[in-house]
Amino acid sequence: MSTPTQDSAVYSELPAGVKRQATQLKLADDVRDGSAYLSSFLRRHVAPRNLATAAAANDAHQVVLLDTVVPKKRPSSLQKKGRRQLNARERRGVDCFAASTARQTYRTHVPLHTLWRGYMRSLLQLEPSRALAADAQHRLLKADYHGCVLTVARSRCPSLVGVAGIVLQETRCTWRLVTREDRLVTVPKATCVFTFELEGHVVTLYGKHFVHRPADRCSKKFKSKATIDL
Amino acid sequence: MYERRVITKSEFHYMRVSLDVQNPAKALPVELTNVYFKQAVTAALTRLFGDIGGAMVAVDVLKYNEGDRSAILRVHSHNLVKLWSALTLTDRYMSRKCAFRVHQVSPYLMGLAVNSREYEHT
Amino acid sequence: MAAPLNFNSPKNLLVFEQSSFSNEKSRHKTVIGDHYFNCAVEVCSPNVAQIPTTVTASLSPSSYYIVRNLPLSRLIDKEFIEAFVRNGAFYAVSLNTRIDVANSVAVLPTGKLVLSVDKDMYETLGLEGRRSIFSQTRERKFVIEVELTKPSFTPGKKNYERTKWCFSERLNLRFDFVFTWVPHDKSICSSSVGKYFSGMGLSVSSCRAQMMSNTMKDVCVPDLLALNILENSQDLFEWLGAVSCYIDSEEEASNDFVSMYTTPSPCNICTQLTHAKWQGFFTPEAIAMVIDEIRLYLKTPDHPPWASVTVHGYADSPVSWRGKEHGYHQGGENIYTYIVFPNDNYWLYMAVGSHDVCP
Amino acid sequence: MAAFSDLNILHMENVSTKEKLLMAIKLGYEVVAINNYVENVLVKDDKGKSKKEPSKVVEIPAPVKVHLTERDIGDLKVKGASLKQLSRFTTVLSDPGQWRRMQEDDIQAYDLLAVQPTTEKLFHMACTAIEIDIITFNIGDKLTYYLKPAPVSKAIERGVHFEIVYSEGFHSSSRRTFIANALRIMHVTHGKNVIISSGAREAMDVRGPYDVANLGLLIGLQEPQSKDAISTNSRACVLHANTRHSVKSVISVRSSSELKAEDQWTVEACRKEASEESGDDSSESAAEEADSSFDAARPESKRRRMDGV
Repeated sequence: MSTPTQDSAVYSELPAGVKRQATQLKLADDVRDGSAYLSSFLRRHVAPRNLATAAAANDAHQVVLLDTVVPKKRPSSLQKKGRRQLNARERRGVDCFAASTARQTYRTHVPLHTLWRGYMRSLLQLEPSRALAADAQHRLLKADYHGCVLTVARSRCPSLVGVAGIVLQETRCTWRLVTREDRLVTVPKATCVFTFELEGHVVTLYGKHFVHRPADRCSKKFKSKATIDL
Repeated sequence: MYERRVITKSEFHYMRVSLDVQNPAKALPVELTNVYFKQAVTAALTRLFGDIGGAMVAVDVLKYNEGDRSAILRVHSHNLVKLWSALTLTDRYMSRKCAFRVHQVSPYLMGLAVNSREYEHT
Repeated sequence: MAAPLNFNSPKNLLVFEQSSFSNEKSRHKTVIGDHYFNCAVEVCSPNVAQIPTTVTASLSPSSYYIVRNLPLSRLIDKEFIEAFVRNGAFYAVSLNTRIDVANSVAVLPTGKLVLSVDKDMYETLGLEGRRSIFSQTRERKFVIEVELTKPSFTPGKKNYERTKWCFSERLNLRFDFVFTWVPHDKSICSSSVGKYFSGMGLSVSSCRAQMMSNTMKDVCVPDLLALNILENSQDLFEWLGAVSCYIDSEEEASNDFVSMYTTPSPCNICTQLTHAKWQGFFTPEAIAMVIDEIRLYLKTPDHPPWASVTVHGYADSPVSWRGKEHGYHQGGENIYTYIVFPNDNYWLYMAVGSHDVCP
Repeated sequence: MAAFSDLNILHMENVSTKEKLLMAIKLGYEVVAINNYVENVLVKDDKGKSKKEPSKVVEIPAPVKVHLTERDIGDLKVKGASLKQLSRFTTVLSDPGQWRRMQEDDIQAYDLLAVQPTTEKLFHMACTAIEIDIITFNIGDKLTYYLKPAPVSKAIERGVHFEIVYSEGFHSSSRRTFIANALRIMHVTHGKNVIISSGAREAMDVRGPYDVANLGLLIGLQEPQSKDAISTNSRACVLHANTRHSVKSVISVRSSSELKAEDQWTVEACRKEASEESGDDSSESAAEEADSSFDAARPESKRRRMDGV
């Protein structure tokens, strides 16, 4: 209320000069006297129903709000700290995981694949001549597949069969592969069977039972399912 | 004078069957004529469905070839399953191990005239 | 939990048509022309000593070929399509495959390659198709169609390259085919397809239709003119089948215990009934020629009262009439029979099994 | 539809299995499982009281594979088909402890595992808990327990199949119970996950696939189901066995040399990359070095990135 407006004049005194010349200016008594002015102002501006309740409240010396007042939101604790997490919708809007479809080339991701091979080699202690140990096979379930060259070996959607490329991204339900034609393809996991080769071992991945977020997969306990059929 | 009729249910089904016997070189105690063949079929039905159930399945032996013990049978369409399963579940004839082999089944007798699956192109 | 006492047999369709060749709306041309893969032709006629030579001549010389282990990728070679599929009617259907358990392929003369594949093959092949109409509830069979003669089906185009890749990478996609080719240009020899395939190192053998002829003496033949055909059409078709299966009703009927089958009445004794059967691979053109010859023959003096022509289709062909899907359940019948009369009228039977659409 | 299969050709000492296989080939089967039947995998001592005492180990016969020459299968080759032989192990489940024995390598070496439970409790266990492919019954004798719908539906969900052996229907003594039991199985499974197999003791016991499909109609299957019982369901059963051999039904690893020629294309993209990589030696060794330091940190860092912004 620092800047007095037309309405808030009710609450302020008339300037001293005016007061002095009140009789010359023929100002009504009620103007000079604040309470009389207030009652006439209220009569003019407030709905009669509210006025009645106000009068009753006045008699009981209660405070009544004549206007709808929206309480001001208290600043959230996060804002106080200066950072907060995005909610799901905002996160979607930011789309920070979306690999841009235009600029991905196969060549630029070949080093990623080379890196991944090395990672796999050390993760599984691969030896070409020997069969993969059982625990190494279990480690495959929790491995990271970014950089793997996956091929769709069979699929319920025949158009996807034969799609091959380096994994750029893994989501809960899909892989995003960049193919040799520098195309970014999103392949659903649930309806496909994937293969890749590692040092003389052919690994077949039944996508139907692989529908997990990669982060969850690390800690997930896999259970045997009824069939590997699509 | 154009007329078109569509018959959705054929009255009979026809089967081309043969009787396979273990050690075919050894002769059977009786020569298997068409009467005996029919009897073997009826016996198979009676064994599975009893005297009454078996007798309710009327089978006609349209053609019988004694050489390879093959025959063309005719049966009412609603009895086809009964006859066929009775033949399938027969394993003995005159205390000899045997089996009825069903080569073709068709709702039309014409269908048995040619078997494109077994025809040898020369 | 009692066993059902009545069992329904699988549905089947027998279509009977009565019309005349001179009728403008008669569909006889399409019925013959749209039934592409015929494995046997039978001709039957009473009161003749032998089948007219004109009929024999139109069927016997037709030779056809069998190629073993043909990779499907050979069928979509541009060279092959340009030389044969576009320049004639190429009929090919896979041999020795059972359509209800495995894959079956056919090339229609319209230039369409039709594959009927099982679930395993469909999921690994990589070509879009649709679910077979006979296995709507559970996925068992799929039908894939490739238009060979489309202008866009040419090297460099995406669809062509994809199909080529799919066929050439799947090494198990090899089939035995029985095929024949009718060139548009009559001066080209139809055997050039065989030469083309054998030039690729494939084993191609040339085959000829085999003929079996049989004349029965003094047999009971139904009197077709006196027969109420609309009511007894099934009986007559059964009788024609009995003739085709060489069932001698007189002999078998001698014993009521064995068989209750009788020739439909009214019937009269004919001195002879001639029946001939050709087996092999016949084009619709050859069949149409047979029908025409029969019609001409019935117009000659001392002609027989009627003659019948029966055509059997391949049980394992993926299509029957008009490229419509065909399947095999207990049998894969797709048969049609013409009974031709001297006055150009005809009776037509079309019989299909349970896995077929109404012809 | 899948190939016609007979998942129960009994292997016996004194009868030639080859003869049975040839009969199956002749009749048009393409998948055949040779069944080794061992009554009891645990032989208890006469006292059999002390459970701690290790029970005698029973010799399990090795999976049988019959060598068929080109001439033998020539008949089939003409039809463009090939015969796939599988091995199957069947035992009577009369003690829960037998399952532990069955998990050992000599039994797990079989392609298909089947059990024949003797009590309702064991039937429940076979349906819901233990990893087998086929539950079979002594279908010629009266079933001593009631087939409850709950474990059966659980078994269907798990992909376990129920077997009906039709050769039991041949003898007049067992035919009545064969049909009654088969109807009970149909009633409780509604025709799902049912396979019909021969259980052939002799070559003459094998029946043609279409005959068997028709037999399915007799015991209450629908038209398409009865053909499934010898083709699609058998395929599902074999796939279920393959699932058992995979790692948690998610991954299976084979040696590259086992890869069939027609499946080579599935690893081609991978190979191309690998060959290019090995061609460029210097980059590889550099990458190798980078790995060793990167390895441990990598999955961790990925996880952090995935979890949130």
